[in-house]
Amino acid sequence: MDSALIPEGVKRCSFGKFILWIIIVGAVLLWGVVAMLLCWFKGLNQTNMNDAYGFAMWIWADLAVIALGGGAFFTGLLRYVIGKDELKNIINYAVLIGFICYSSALLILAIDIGQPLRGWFIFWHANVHSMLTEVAFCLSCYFAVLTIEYIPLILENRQIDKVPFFHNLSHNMHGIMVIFAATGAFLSFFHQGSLGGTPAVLYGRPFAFREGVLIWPWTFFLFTWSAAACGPCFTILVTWITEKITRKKLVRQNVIMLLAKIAGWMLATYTVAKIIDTWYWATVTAPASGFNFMDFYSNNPLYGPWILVLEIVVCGVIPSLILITKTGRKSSFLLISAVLLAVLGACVNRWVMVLQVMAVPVLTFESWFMYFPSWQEIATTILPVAYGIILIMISYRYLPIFPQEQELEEEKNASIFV
Amino acid sequence: MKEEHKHGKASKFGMVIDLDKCTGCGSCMVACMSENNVPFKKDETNKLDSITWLRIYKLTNGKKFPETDICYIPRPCMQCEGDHGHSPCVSVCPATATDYNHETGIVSQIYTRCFGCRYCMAACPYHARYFNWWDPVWPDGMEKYLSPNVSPRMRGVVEKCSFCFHRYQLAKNKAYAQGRRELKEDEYQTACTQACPAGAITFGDLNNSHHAVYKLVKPDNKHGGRPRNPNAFRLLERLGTNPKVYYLSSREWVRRAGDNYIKDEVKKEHH
Amino acid sequence: MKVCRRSFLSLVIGGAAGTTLSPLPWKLMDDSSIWTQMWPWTPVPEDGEVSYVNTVCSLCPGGCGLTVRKINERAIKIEGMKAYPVNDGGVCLLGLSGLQLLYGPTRVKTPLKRVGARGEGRWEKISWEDAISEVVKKLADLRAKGLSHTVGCISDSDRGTVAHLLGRFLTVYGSPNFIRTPSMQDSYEQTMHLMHGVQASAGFDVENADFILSFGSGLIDGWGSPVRMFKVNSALKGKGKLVQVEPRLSNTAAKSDKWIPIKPGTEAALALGLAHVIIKESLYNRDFVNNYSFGFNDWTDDRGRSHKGFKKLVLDEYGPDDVAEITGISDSTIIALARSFARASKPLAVCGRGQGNTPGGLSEFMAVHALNALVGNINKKGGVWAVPDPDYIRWPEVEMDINAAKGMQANRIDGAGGKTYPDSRYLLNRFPEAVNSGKEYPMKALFVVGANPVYTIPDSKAVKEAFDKIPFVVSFSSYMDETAANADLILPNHVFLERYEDVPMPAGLQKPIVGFSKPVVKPQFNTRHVGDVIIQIAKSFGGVIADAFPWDNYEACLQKTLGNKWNALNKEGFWLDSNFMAKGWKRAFSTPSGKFEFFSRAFAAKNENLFQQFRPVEPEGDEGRFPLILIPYDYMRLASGCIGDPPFAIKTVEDTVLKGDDILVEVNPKSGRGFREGDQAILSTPKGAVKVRVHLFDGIMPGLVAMPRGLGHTAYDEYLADKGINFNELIGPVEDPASGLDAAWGIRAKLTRA
Amino acid sequence: MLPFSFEWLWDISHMLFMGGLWYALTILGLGMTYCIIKAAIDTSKGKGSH
Repeated sequence: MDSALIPEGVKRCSFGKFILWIIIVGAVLLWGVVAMLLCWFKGLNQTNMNDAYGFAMWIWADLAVIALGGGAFFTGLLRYVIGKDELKNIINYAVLIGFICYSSALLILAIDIGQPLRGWFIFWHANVHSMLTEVAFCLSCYFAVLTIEYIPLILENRQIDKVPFFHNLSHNMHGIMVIFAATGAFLSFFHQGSLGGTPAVLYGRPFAFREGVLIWPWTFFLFTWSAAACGPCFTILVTWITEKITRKKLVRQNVIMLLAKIAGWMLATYTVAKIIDTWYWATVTAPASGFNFMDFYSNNPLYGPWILVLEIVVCGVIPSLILITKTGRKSSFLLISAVLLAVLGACVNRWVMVLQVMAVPVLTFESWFMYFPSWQEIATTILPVAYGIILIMISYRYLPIFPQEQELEEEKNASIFV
Repeated sequence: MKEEHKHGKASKFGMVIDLDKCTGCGSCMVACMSENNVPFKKDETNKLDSITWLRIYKLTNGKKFPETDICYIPRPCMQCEGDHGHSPCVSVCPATATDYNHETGIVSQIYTRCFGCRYCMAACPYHARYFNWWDPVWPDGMEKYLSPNVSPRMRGVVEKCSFCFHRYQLAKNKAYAQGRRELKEDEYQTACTQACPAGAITFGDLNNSHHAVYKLVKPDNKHGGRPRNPNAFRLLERLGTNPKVYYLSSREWVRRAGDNYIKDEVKKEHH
Repeated sequence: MKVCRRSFLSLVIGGAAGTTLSPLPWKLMDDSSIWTQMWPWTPVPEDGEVSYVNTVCSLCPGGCGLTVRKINERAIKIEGMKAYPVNDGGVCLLGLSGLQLLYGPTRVKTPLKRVGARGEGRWEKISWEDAISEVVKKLADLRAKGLSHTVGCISDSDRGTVAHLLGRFLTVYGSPNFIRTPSMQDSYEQTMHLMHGVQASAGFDVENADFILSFGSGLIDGWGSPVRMFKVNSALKGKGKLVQVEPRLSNTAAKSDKWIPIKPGTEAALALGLAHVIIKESLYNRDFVNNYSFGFNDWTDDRGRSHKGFKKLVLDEYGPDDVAEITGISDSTIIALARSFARASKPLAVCGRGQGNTPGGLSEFMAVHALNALVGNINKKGGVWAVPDPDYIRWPEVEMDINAAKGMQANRIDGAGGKTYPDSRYLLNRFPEAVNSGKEYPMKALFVVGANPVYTIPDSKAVKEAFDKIPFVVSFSSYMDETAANADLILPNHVFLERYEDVPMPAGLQKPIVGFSKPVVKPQFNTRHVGDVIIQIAKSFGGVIADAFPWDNYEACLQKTLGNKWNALNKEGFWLDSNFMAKGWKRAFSTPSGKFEFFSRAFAAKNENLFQQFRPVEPEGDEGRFPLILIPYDYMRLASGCIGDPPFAIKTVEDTVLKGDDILVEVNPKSGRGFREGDQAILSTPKGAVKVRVHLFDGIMPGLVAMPRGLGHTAYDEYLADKGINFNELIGPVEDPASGLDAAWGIRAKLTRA
Repeated sequence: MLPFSFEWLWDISHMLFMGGLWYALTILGLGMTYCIIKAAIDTSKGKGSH
């Protein structure tokens, strides 16, 4: 039964080993589920959030996974709309990673809200002026797009594909994938941007507040941009990790190179824009509210200028330089270091825009608010990681995620025999 | 200005708190809690999960003994007007659970609509919004004192000071029943104003030049209600939130503590 | 197989699609959110008819008028009564929390009889009849053995019908041991007695004063009638000045026009130093001093001995540099203060530390009052008035039998009115020691009414020990407070919102007012009015004891007593003698000289050196072992009297006062070296050692540690119990040599790492 | 979300926002409907059988 489901021409580990790993990761997943149920049944008092930290680790996790899931929309845009054909060899995996990221984001949101059963009010009683409304709408719609993009992949399972209807459906969906991808890109642009707008419209929070154009603060564009830059980096990183674990080459290096190069240029331009934004904010926007630049980076046990250096120089400038140079991309070590840094950069950026925003005192007679998540928060944040690993394991085992896997395998075998 | 409100123009209810008179006694806090069915729990010493619609902050001037000075600042919801009702919290609420009432200038909160995303709390620089981390529990028998005018909130929603909006509604109903459209100044007063033993709180319509609040601060309603009384100030004036809660203090350090200033900046007193 | 799978898949997918498209999920979604909007465990208060009832608060000596909003039979909100002469609409947070006391979990719901060990918390519910007959049996037994004087009663007040009923019962039963809980009222009464020669309370016409000089009185921290004082403080802004002399930046100090930090315990020296400057610069009121005072100049007593007059004494001993040395206040400040005080048109000097919960040294009160005399601000607008008790309680004299007469001849257990302290009326601070040492006689039974001595009296350990020695303790408390928890029998009184009661004379008022408490709601539990219980106990005795109580019940007694005032009180909520004026200087003083006496002749003979060589009341403890001094501070948000903080009130307490269950003590960063904000520490005094946290505060004089009063309850509910430390555990009484009253203002202490 | 929920206003914000939303939803809906119907037709024509 198991072997009948595995795609033709590829090798997978034994079913027993597979199940063993599923159980191990499943245990972590279960831990997360317990924490999730505690939050749902006992309420958010299970967390270490408080009235100063209404937004905390979960919102950071949300923003981070959505940024990293941005690889799906951007790769899709490049592949289907712009026509970078080589990327068809990685698009499936990008879609899968995106699907995991977005479903995780939705799940975390469902835990994070105080009244999960009323969550749908965000749609029904929508306030169109709220960035969060836009996020919710675009996020769910884009999740629908990802599902639509993921379905054909499921339908390509050896057994399902045998059903003519499913075969046809998959074929037809591939046929008009460009429309879905374009819609997805449109939606992503807005929700990534809206997530950027989420902190930046808070004009009562000078650390987060940014000026902008029309209704969109500058971070609206910066977030979209950084998602487009760091999302593909995450795809590359996960692909690399998968290759290491499976001890196989799954995607040809030229495909990775192309994606890395594009991501590199995105990251480079993003970093420049981010530097300009930071400079303007530090010298014009924040002082207008009476804040010195160092007010945001002193008198507290954690946040210092180092975090800015980490985000912009270490995780922005350095990976950009590596990725836009051919030598940098060619070195496997540098490439992986660069994508890792870029991913870290996106995470740090989202952290700063959520948690540091909450930490900075605005009233002169308050001091910094410090917070450490409870185990329930940590467990529910790790839950999606476990879920993602399991979904990847299953998808990799039973679905033809990597179109080049078979030929790469054959080549490898051939080379051994030469 | 004067003519406008005479013809039934919208009100803009606001509060003036005289910090020279405020003794930090806490009556306003308790008046608010008992008026608005605010719950309590065993340990309320973590002020970051303790629901106090009106919280009194204790400020010090930071000087050494015996130059030290302290001042209390009661902080209800500021009912920010922002820019034409674009208060920091209202525009961010995704479910329209909080709203700026243009008739009164009061920021409302609909508990049954709120689904607890807490975006409004992140938006509020005054920490005036509180989340119900727990189900409210009253010891057996104590639910007898709960007022039917304000519904007790359930776990998982945000709540905040409403300037005792139910009192406005009750006063309005009474006035309508008597065939009046306008409320007299003393007909609508918040619970904290009423209880303050020092008489430090004044409440009324900032659009009405006959009201005490207007006379006390002389708001420049063309510029977001900036106070023209040199002893009056608002918290975080520079953010443009345009609060409707004003403070009076004769002490410079207290007025300066109301806002942030960049290094070496001299406070520009409003003329 | 193939078909099977196919149909299965179709079924699943089709089913899912079908369900999604049907109204079912939408309906479920809607219903579940409606359910969250009216969770059955979130209460929905019942609506109904609104009504308002006026009454008077007796939770503290302030006596404010209250208006209670009701919905049907439920009281839902307490507000201040508009136009009430004490508080005019304002109300303090304790009064506002009153409904939490009424409906709260700390109520004693029915008479209880102890079954476990004392304080163990095991009780048996008994009927009122059994409870009363138990008391009567015990008392009759003692009386039969000629031990009626070993029965005592501790009460928070000696005014009003309830206190009079208690006193009357003790008298006719045969015990002199009615003891009022201590406060600054004791010192002020004695000051009035010695300097004015009258039995009266000190009333302060603060509304009309334009310069208030406070020697550590927490004028806006709960001193006097708190709400009235808040109003005065607000009215003073721009009109007058308030100068606060105190070692710690209290709220009063912060709100004053000038805060003068002083070495604690040296306030009397400062008062005399100010007198020095006023006399030296001839700034005193000549008319008053020359014509209406005695002892200003040197004088000779009946036996022909000459005495230094007040003038010579202060001129000799209290020059500004001497006083600067004692008090730590610069001589220029002293001189300037004396001048501005004397030159003000209505200067007023007041004392009584913090909320005035401890009596304090008599020399201090007399020195401060002498300042008022110097500026002639006595029984005058804006000054200190001697206010006699309203005399509406005119019951027939009791007829005593031989047992009663014999019992009444015994010495008071606390020594008040005896040889050593003839001018003192009540000395509860001496009670624990007297009981523990057994020097006088053993106490056999004790009633506690409206008081919580186990919590409020200094040296908790000794108090507890004394209680353990008394075999029969009856508490009349409405709440399970510390004293009730350590009693043998609890006969729960109605709370103030359920009962009729006259509430005479709010603390510090210059006009006699009688407030009127009336039931706002029906009694919620099986409780009885303490007045009714006393009458019932008396009636059970029969004979002369029963005869002394000719009323059917308390309400009848009250109505009869108030006579024609009853109707007015019922309607207005208060009775105010609006014609009352303090007596003019000619008739004001009933001293032997008929004048204001800087020195009471009889008193001076015994206390020659009262002012002569100023010696501050030394705090207990050895300076070497205890380098710091612990002082208490009072704070509006913490009720430190017999009522503990209800949940709302404790919720307002800052996290720099209480964090979790830990109390924070204030220390100047200079004295608190090595401690960071919030650090745990051990605070020890000669009386004991406790765990505290440190709050570094620049507003307190280096060398001191300040601890708030009102925490550290062991009884009451989970919202109050076991939070912080009771200051009384760390301090013991220090007997004032002149009055026997507790003069302790602090105790030596040490702060070490936890 | 729908014109009959009471927050709805016929203003520019709603038209742009909800317009964008419904536009995207329509595309996705129509796209999927097309695929499914076409797949059904294709299947009935016998395509895709192995």
